[in-house]
Amino acid sequence: MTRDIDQVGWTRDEMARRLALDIPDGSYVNLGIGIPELVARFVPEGRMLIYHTENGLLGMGPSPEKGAGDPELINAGKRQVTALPGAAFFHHADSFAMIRGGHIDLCVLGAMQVACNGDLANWSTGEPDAIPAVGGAMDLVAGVKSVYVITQHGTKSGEPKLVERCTYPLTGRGVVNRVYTELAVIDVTPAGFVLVELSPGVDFEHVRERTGAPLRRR
Amino acid sequence: MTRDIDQVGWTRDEMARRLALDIPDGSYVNLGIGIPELVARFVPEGRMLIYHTENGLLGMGPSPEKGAGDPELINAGKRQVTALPGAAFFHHADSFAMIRGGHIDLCVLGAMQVACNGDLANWSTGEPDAIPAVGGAMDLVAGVKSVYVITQHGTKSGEPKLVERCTYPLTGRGVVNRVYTELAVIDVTPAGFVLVELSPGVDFEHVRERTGAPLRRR
Amino acid sequence: MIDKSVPGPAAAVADIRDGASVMIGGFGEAGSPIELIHALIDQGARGLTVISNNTGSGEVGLAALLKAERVSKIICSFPRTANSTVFPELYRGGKIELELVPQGTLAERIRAGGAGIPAFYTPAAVGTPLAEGKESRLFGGKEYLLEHGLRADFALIKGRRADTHGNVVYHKTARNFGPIMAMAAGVTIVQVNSVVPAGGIDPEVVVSPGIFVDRVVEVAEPAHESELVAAGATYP
Amino acid sequence: MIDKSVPGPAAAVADIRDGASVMIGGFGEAGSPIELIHALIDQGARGLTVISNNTGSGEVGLAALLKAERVSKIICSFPRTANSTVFPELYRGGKIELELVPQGTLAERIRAGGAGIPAFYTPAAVGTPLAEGKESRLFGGKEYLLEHGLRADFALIKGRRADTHGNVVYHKTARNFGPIMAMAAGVTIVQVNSVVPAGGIDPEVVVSPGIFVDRVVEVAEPAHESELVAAGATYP
Repeated sequence: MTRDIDQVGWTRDEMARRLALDIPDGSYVNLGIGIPELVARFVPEGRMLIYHTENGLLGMGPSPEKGAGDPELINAGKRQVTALPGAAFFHHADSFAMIRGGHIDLCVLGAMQVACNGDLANWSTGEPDAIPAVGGAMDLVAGVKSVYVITQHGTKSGEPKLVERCTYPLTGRGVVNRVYTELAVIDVTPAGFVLVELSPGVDFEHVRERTGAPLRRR
Repeated sequence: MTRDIDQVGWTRDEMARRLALDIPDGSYVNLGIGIPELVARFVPEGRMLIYHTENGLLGMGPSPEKGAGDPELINAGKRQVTALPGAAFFHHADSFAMIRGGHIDLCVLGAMQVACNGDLANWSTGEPDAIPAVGGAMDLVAGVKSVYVITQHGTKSGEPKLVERCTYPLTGRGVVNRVYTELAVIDVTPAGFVLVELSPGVDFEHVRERTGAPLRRR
Repeated sequence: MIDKSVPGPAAAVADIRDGASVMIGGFGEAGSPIELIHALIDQGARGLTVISNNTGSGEVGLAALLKAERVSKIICSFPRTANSTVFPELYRGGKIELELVPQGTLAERIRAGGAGIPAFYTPAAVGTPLAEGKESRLFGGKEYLLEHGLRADFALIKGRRADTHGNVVYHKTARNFGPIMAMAAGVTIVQVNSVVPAGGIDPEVVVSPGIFVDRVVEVAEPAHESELVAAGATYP
Repeated sequence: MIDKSVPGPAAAVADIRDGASVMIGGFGEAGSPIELIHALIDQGARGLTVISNNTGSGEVGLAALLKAERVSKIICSFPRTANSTVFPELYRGGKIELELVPQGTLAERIRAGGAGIPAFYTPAAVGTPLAEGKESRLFGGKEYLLEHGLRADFALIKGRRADTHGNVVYHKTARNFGPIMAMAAGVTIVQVNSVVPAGGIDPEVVVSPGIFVDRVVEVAEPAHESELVAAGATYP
């Protein structure tokens, strides 16, 4: 991938790589659609993660070779995938029992907004004309042990996505544990946003200015 | 089986045969332990019933040949059974989903007391020294579409088992649909006990005298 | 003799009346019982309430049923699909009612409906717009919403193989909502690639025991929605 | 590499501490994980809360654990068995607390505990002594009781075969409480006749997906409780 001229900090791949570093070997992981899916490409050598897709598969593998796919072996984004040795198929109630029951160690999601109290908005702009569609996002954030968000630090128009209070409709209340952006890794704590790590060449002030709520150092 | 000298009405086998007559072809049936189990022997030619045992088998067959059994293929009475073609094994939550969800057409149970409002007592004498044990009886009577009781008309000491109000602890409230005794077949209706059929040689007065609540003719 | 097989999709859906509630299996195209849906379109029932995770794509299968304006209400977790124009048009035009339910809550409500559980508590959607008007309650200091079991008059499902007793096994991620919808409908209709005699499926691997299934229909080579959509197919 | 296999029953149960809650699979002898229970007796933990459908028979397995006075409370649907003298003596002697739960409610409470459902409503036991002290509520004019999800620190379960990822298949009616207890425990330990590499079990027939299982132990030829009891065996 080429780096934009005005790109500051990590690329999307680098964000995904940085996040992947933090996932322990043997974790059960659910990756949201989009940037979160990239994480699977960057799992460090020697670690094995088991991927859950809420439409009924544990042990999901990468996309099939061209032409080798099965239209009925898909992920939550409705793209064709594979099943690795040790996989299991199950129905939707069992799948969400895994989610709601706290059996999944980590889910990685995109975000429209993350508030400093852990509130997440990632399913609807709330516009009256929009077709509302929530899927499994509310179940994931309510049930999975850790919720990591991976997202650009700001919107395309430059508004911060890390905010004091979400203005979009919530996906869940107080659910986000950590945020990975192109600028930094930031924990959501009882004391609000706390910096974990800056991306190379980015300084604290730069991140603080682009964050819509107080950001502390550890 | 020999008939007792003072036996009046149907033998246990005849009671079971009479009950079996009333079960439509293709019904899903759960038979309680004891006399209810006899019913399976008397299903009329040309009908096929599918037996559910709450410990996780649908399509239960008769006891295995001597020595051919499997200690892990048992019924709710913990006796070895067989699985017929078309059988399915499942776990306890699924098994009781069948029961509670109204999927089983009929269960046949024994009784200590049946009240004219349909209350059933069949799990405990309520004696302080007794070991209380309820098993699946409360789930069965609460969930199965029809509940038939098969029992002697009175206790060994001559007390009626069909009563105005149960004095033993209840298994369920207003749950019994029909009672089969050695003397008669009796429906439990909003108007109380209603005679369906007398056993051969038994007259209405004989049954009425031995019934602890008003008994009506149809 | 128990034989739940019926001769074809048309016979299988013949008694679905106007105003019926119908659960339709599938997550995207995986598990979508296209042939049963097309038979339902042919059959003509109107004013249906449909319970399904999505709203279909293109103008075949579920999307075609919607386009034919047979559905007055849909209970759904994700009615937005890349290739779907049918639902958005109907929705914006006020021609269809939508009850949006989080996917896990939808699955659990269906399972509860089938298991005789009238209501349960779930943490999903607490604090969100989807909690509006719902009872909430604390357990162990955490907030949960009361959700109700969901049942339907009919379920249309796609399996891989069934026996004549109605035992069903599924295919990969096409399993999804099938087993729980089978539990929650008054009449459950399953299309499968093949129907085998009782005894043809190992009792250890049955996914939907026959007690949950009323009719099985053989559709030896079911269409794939994505292929139909790519070919620009429409139905009828 | 994920490998959930542990060398033997002793290693599998080594960290069960005094006062722990332990779900123990089985309905009668079918599915009773005798070797794991015996290892737990050897291990010595006391003051346990056990959740199990029965109380064992003779003086082996679960009955032996009770006889050794390691269990202070049992949550159970049917603590009376033909060949059981151990539980009645302890119970009448006030040496064990009993929480009696209807079998289907017990199963559903365990499943709810594993599925993140804190509470649900059930029709079972309405109007009976087991409803005393419980909240009730009408849905559709019918009365239901509020019941709570049940979890435990450990589950001891018997399966037929497992792979190193913890996927498990069961044997006939020995399946019973295994799959739901596996969901509801902090640490789930499964004894199986054989452990195979990942890929050794068809993903379509897995009953307990590995996510619910923490340790698998090979016990190639497990004892049958009825045979031990018939032979007059005791443990230890």
